[in-house]
Amino acid sequence: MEVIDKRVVIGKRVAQELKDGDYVNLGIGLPTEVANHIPEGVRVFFQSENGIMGAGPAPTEGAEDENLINAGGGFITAIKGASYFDTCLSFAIIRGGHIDLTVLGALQADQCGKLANWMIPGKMIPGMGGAMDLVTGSRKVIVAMEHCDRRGNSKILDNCSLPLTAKNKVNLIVTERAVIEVTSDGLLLKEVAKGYTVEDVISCTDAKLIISENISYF
Amino acid sequence: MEVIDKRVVIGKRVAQELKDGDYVNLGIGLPTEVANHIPEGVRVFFQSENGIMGAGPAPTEGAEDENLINAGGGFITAIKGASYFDTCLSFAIIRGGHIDLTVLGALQADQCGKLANWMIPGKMIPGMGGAMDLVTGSRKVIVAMEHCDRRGNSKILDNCSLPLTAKNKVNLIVTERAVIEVTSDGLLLKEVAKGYTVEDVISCTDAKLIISENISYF
Amino acid sequence: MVKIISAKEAASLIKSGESIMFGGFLAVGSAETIIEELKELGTSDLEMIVIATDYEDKGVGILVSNKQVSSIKTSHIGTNKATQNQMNNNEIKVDLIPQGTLLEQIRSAGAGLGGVLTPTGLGTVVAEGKQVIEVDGKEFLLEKPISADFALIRAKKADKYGNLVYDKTARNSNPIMATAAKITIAEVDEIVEAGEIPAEDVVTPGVFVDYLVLKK
Amino acid sequence: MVKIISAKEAASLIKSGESIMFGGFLAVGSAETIIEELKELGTSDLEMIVIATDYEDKGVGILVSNKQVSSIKTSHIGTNKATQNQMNNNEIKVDLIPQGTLLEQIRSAGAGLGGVLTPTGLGTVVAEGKQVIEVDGKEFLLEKPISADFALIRAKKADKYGNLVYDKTARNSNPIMATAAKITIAEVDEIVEAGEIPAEDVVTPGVFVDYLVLKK
Repeated sequence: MEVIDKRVVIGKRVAQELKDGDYVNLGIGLPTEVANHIPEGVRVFFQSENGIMGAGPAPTEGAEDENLINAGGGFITAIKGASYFDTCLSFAIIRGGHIDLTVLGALQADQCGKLANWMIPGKMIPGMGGAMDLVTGSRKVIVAMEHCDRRGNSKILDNCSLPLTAKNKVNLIVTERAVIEVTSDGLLLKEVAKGYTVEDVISCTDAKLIISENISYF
Repeated sequence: MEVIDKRVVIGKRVAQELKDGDYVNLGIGLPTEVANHIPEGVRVFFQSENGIMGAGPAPTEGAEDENLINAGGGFITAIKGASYFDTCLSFAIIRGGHIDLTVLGALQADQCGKLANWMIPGKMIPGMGGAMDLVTGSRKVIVAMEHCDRRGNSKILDNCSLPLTAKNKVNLIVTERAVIEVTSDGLLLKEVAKGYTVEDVISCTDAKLIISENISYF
Repeated sequence: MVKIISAKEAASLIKSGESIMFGGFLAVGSAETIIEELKELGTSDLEMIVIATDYEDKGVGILVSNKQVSSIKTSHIGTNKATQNQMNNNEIKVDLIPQGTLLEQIRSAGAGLGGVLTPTGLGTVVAEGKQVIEVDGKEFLLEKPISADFALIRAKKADKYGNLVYDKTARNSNPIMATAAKITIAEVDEIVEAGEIPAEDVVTPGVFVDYLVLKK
Repeated sequence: MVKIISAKEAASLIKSGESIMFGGFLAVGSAETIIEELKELGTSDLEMIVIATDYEDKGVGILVSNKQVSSIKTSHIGTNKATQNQMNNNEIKVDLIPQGTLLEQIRSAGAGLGGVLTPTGLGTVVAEGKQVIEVDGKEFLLEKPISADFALIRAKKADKYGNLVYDKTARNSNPIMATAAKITIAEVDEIVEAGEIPAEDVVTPGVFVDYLVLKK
């Protein structure tokens, strides 16, 4: 599957988790794809942590406003009924439990529901930005990522080996191959992407999986 | 001296402490008199801690705005260039050291520069309101009060007997009889009001006073 | 998403014994209409969090006078004799808290913090029973978050997404309290369409608001 | 009271070795003109406090690329290779701080607090060496205030009393940093008479601002 197709599969599936009226923060990169697949009849508000609630889609070429960007530095628009605020209030919203759903990318996620997404020691240290606050404060956290890294190694592990983003648990892991819920018993495989079998997912996943009795396909 | 005259004497003298550009908080009651005696050529900004910088004088009768009051509940106006903010930011301004001068009334002040102004146990407990933050955070604190209570007892004591407002020191005590600076050595009598002698002030003051070598009269 | 309800419906959401933050100061910026309905309903044993208990016949003082309140966290009761009398008669429990501290405690709850360190109150009765923490050689009091079941706030105008703007000093504690309760209800003078309040001017983003009530 | 000065004068106030908070995020809402003058002057050994180190040729990244910075407190350096390279070569000391924590630390300094307790960073490398404080059975990290000698902020418009309003997401860290430095300098697109910014609309009251610089 092409990277672009994977993004679409993941984005579409995560979008099914959106509820009408949700306040949502989409991380940088892959998670932004979610905004393109909002189910009909569902209205959600997108926050960008630099300081806007009600972020709209990217502007058409030539209509960019140099003072209107999202947390990834991309140009955005503002919906009718948007609001601007300082970044400190923006993180008060996040840490204070006022965001219904955060969707983040990750380098690794593990069977305890921990994730690592901000540095590879000795190699790449972009910094945590707002990720630690988002995972700590959001009511629900979804990790949206490719199932394996570029070398084909599973990104879903028994234990994250990279520095953690938070000790708080993510709730759901969505990849282009599977939907996995983090439960108190471990990782529960609930859904498998069309074109894959349960065995495919098990074989490309390092972490131990509990298999749901009612696997569905997406 | 009538109460009204005492207020004027105190208010006028405290006003001499104002510097051009100062951000000033005047407590409830007596200290508000200061605003009537701002020296010519001096422009100061009055904060009211409920949430305004740039409070102006009381409105003329009939011109009151029900949503524009000061911390004492009195109707005020707003100068051109005023700003409104929430009370939390207002106290961030106060506690953060951004107010140049606070003028408060007091029940007692003592030779250590402590003051008591918010309760008389078993008798009157209005609450501290914003006084504790104002004394703790302001760059300079002036106590403006009558020298003695209604029974003629000195309000300037060796040690406050009432519950303290803060452990921080006030800088200056201004009464209708004297101007007393709080120094590391104790209370320094610097000025005496016209109509009084140094001996008058000493005899009506319970606290030990150091007498300046250059007493002036106001 | 924010819902528009009546003042009576708003008051009915609150059960006896629950805690309420009341925006407003000296009856300016108070949710008057909802307070009247609460009086009407007679909801009792309320825990009140408010900057000052206003006047006996105005603002939150109405509920104190009507003996619907069992405990109060506030910074000032000097303008309301009913509060002072009930406190002296042990009918009501009053915690007096420095105003700046009270607001930071409320903000902490809304911002997901475990509390703040403040110098205010050190060396006074306020410090009694509290943890003193030294930071870089200076002492501070640890003050914990204060949240509530409900925040009843008052704004000038709301749009249909719950974005709020306030009028002059009627803003006061409202924007902070809006962040710190399980359910926030805003009484407003006017409700307009989304987009009619410029995004720059919004003081309280709608994410903090659950219900809107139009003032009578 | 606020003074109007040139960008060159503003930059000249800052000496080598001093600490500066820079408002702005990814070069949006940055005090560009003053940053250019700082580059021109070559002031060195600066301690930088900023949300992100922007780009190599834009925003505060200009000063990093020009090797004028010796230490940085920030949450993100991923968009600026110069920062990463200088960090790897030990030319520059970088403290990576979660963004929400960094902003609360700056707010604490501006608000006269001794710090805040946050759950963010618990159980991660961020917690190393920090005091963990339990409040009502939950653990939090104690995070101390961060202040600076200067805050260089950017606003859309100022009045002559220093009251500021911001444009869209160019607001970002500017209002918080404006409160937390010994001297705050605001670069603005426009300076108007007192009263021309409605009192309701002011985001940063002039009490926080020492100097105004008109953007080139």
